[in-house]
Parts: sequence; C-alpha cells; structure tokens
Amino acid sequence: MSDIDIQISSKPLNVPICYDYVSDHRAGGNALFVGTVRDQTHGKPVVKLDFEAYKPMAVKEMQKIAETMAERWDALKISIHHRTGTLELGDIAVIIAVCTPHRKASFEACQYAIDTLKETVPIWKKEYFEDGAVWVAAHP
Amino acid sequence: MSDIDIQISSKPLNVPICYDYVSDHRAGGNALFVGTVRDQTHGKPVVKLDFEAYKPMAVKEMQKIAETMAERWDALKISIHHRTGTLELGDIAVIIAVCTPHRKASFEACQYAIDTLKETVPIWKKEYFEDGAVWVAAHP
Amino acid sequence: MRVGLGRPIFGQYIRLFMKVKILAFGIAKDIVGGKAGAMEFSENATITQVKEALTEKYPDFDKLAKFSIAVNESYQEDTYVIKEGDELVIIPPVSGG
Amino acid sequence: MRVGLGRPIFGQYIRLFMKVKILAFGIAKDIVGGKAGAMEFSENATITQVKEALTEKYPDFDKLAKFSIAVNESYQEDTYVIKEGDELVIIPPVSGG
Repeated sequence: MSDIDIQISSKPLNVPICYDYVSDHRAGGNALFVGTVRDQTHGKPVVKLDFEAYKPMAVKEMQKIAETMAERWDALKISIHHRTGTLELGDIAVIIAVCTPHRKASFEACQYAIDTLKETVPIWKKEYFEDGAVWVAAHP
Repeated sequence: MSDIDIQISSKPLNVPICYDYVSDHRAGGNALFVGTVRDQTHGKPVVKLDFEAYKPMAVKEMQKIAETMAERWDALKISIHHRTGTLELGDIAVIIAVCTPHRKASFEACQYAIDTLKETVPIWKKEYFEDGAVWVAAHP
Repeated sequence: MRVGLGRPIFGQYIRLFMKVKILAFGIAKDIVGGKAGAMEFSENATITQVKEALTEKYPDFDKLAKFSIAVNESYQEDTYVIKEGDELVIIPPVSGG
Repeated sequence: MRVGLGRPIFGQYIRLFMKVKILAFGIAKDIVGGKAGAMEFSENATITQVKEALTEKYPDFDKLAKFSIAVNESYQEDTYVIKEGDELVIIPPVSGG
C-alpha cells in the first residue's frame, strides 16, 4: 500500500509540505511538479485566475491518479494538492510530489499525474484579462 | 539570458530554497528532482554515504548542464544544488529545480539535468554497508 | 423539461417521470444560469438523452468543445440509464492544473 | 615516472621532461595513495600516455570501469598534448546525484 495525500484547498499551497510528505528512506528519487499562474496566455497579459472545483468528484479522480501511480511506477508516497478560488500571478495552482525507489519512475509517474489531472479532474480555470474573462478550454 | 544558481555544499540542502529561486511569473511549469539517500542498494542495507567532489570542475560541469537546459528547453531559471560530505539515510544528495513557460519542457529539462549530472559531473559517492564500503560505479 | 414517452400500462401509454438533481460547474453554470437545479426525465432515460435535452434547452452547450455528464461523482458512459435519486453533474471541458 | 624519448637535438636524443601536478579523487585517491602528487612526462606526451603511465605504475586502474583525465578543470580527449603548468586530474567513474 502506498501513502496518498490528496487535498483541494482555497488556501495557498506549500511546496515543502508536499515534499516532506513524500520523503522516505526507501526512495532514491523524488519528482515534483509545481504549476503556477503565468503572466500571459498566447501573449495576452493575464490579470488573475479563478479555479472552481467539483470537490468530492475531483478528490476521487485525484485519488484514482495516485493509485495508478502506485501501481504502474511503484510510487511509495504521493501528494497531490490543488488550489481553488482566486489566484494571482505566480501563485501555485497545483503541486504533485511522488517518490519512487529509482529516479526514472518518479519522473514518469509525476508527468502522468499532471497530464491526467488536466484531462479528468473536474476543476475549471477562468482566466481574467484586462478586457474580460474566459473559461479555459471550454470552446474548440 | 537565464538565471542559474549552482551550489555545492557540505550543509544540508533545502527544497524550498531551490523552488523559490526558480519561481517566476513568466513560468507555468516548475519541475523539481530531489535525490535522496536510499536505505538499501540491491537489497543490501546502506548505513551512510560519503560524497566527494572535485569542486571547481563540478561547478563548471553543472553550469554547462544548466546552460543546455536554457538553450534546449527555454528554461527561465535553474537551480542545481549538490551535497558533499557524509549523508545519512533520507538526506538530500541533489536538488534540481527548473521553470519553463510550459510544463512538458520543465520535465524534459529536469530529467536531462539529473541524467547528465550522473554522467559528467566529477562527484563520487562511497556507500557504507555494515561490512565495508564501496565507491559506487567504480568497477564494471 | 420532460423527455421520452414512458411505458405502456393497462393498454395505454402513461408517462412515468422522475426528477433528478443537476449540478453545473464552470461555463455550464453560466449557460444554465445557476449552480444547482432539477430536471424531469422519463424512466430509462440515458445520458445521451440528458445531453440532448440540455442542448435543446440551452443551445450554447453545442458550442462547447465537449461536455460530459457525471453521475454520483463518477464519469458515466452515454449509455448509462439514470435512476431516481441520481445526482447528475454537467462537466464542461476541465482545465485544472 | 618518466615517459617517452624526448626529441633529437644536435644529433642525439636528449630527454626533455616536465613536471605536472596530478590530483586524484574517489577511488583514484585510494589507488595512488593520496590526493595530490606530481609526475614527470616528456614533452608532447598525450593523455593516452598519461593513462598508460598511470596504469603501469598502478595496475588497479585497469580494474576500473573506465577513467578519464581532466586538464585544467575540463575533460580532454586522449589526443590532448599536455603542457608545462597543466593541472591533471584523474577522474574515475563519477557517481553524483
């Protein structure tokens, strides 16, 4: 069994908390991905972001991702935190931390997690520009 | 020009210091790799490790790695810290942190960095077991 | 909104309806004008019929890249038959991370 | 240790030697029994000759997976010709990270 820590929070996320969670004597490789609010999208300045989550289902989908990381890449400990609410430039939207016995697996598991999170987890991002706002990816 | 932070230190390494260094409003993806001391090698319990560095050349080789990350993956900021001296189980041997505009590049750059570091940077690891010690990778 | 014909009982068709709760998030919330509501469907309605009914009532759903319906906190296939008491959630294209 | 023949001057061979500093790290330090030393080589000696001389004096170098020689803090090809004042470093297989 792996240790899995899933959180969705409206408070600022914290990299050392996720790193400390996955730190383990059995592991040699720890990979982290931290997604932050970029100051522009396709060259258009971004003012802020809003994240909305369908929380109970989002937690379940994040849990599924973590379980797949444990099964496929022997991940020992996994921490996935996602922020909700209003985020300013540079704020952390998501942290994924994972530890595995060997390093290659930690990268693969971490990349799988963020790629899958962006496809399956019911969380929606609204980008605010100076002249309006859009729900990201809503339209073709 | 990218911001590059290379350090070789006999003091404990610190994940938030490396993350804070690479945090940037222009970046959407931040990837970190943290290499830690595992409690066993091929099933044999490890007691501790010693890292020895040829420091001036190791810094130069780490700088080359960072410059390649900047060129190939448009890395905006790069922090590579390596520990020397005696490390206990769970201690951090190396941290690589990188931020890029998009996430895929951050993973690729980070993985390139640790893979190349293990091939080119003149740092040597001695593993101590209960019944002796070996310089890792020295013999075929 | 009422969908479907119901089933024949005692030689004539009568309509058996059930009311299901529907939640909307992201742009779906803007399209339907609220976060939570209820819709009526005939017995044996599938997710496909739910999507058709929604698109008929709110044509803006047709402009989305896609949308899914989750039932009781899980994604469901379009062939899923909804039941009394199911909680349906309209899931427009997600964009977390 | 002296390597090579030198060059002919006034019709006879004389040996022109230069002393270079050599550092050793990791297992190389154990093999040569110290961290820093000096060796003498004839003018125009290459890295290949340095490696041969080291292996001749310390056969344990032959048992390594490989070893390289860095000159003035950079890896150098085996064809590099060492110069007076170069700092040579014996680099056994690295294992950082």
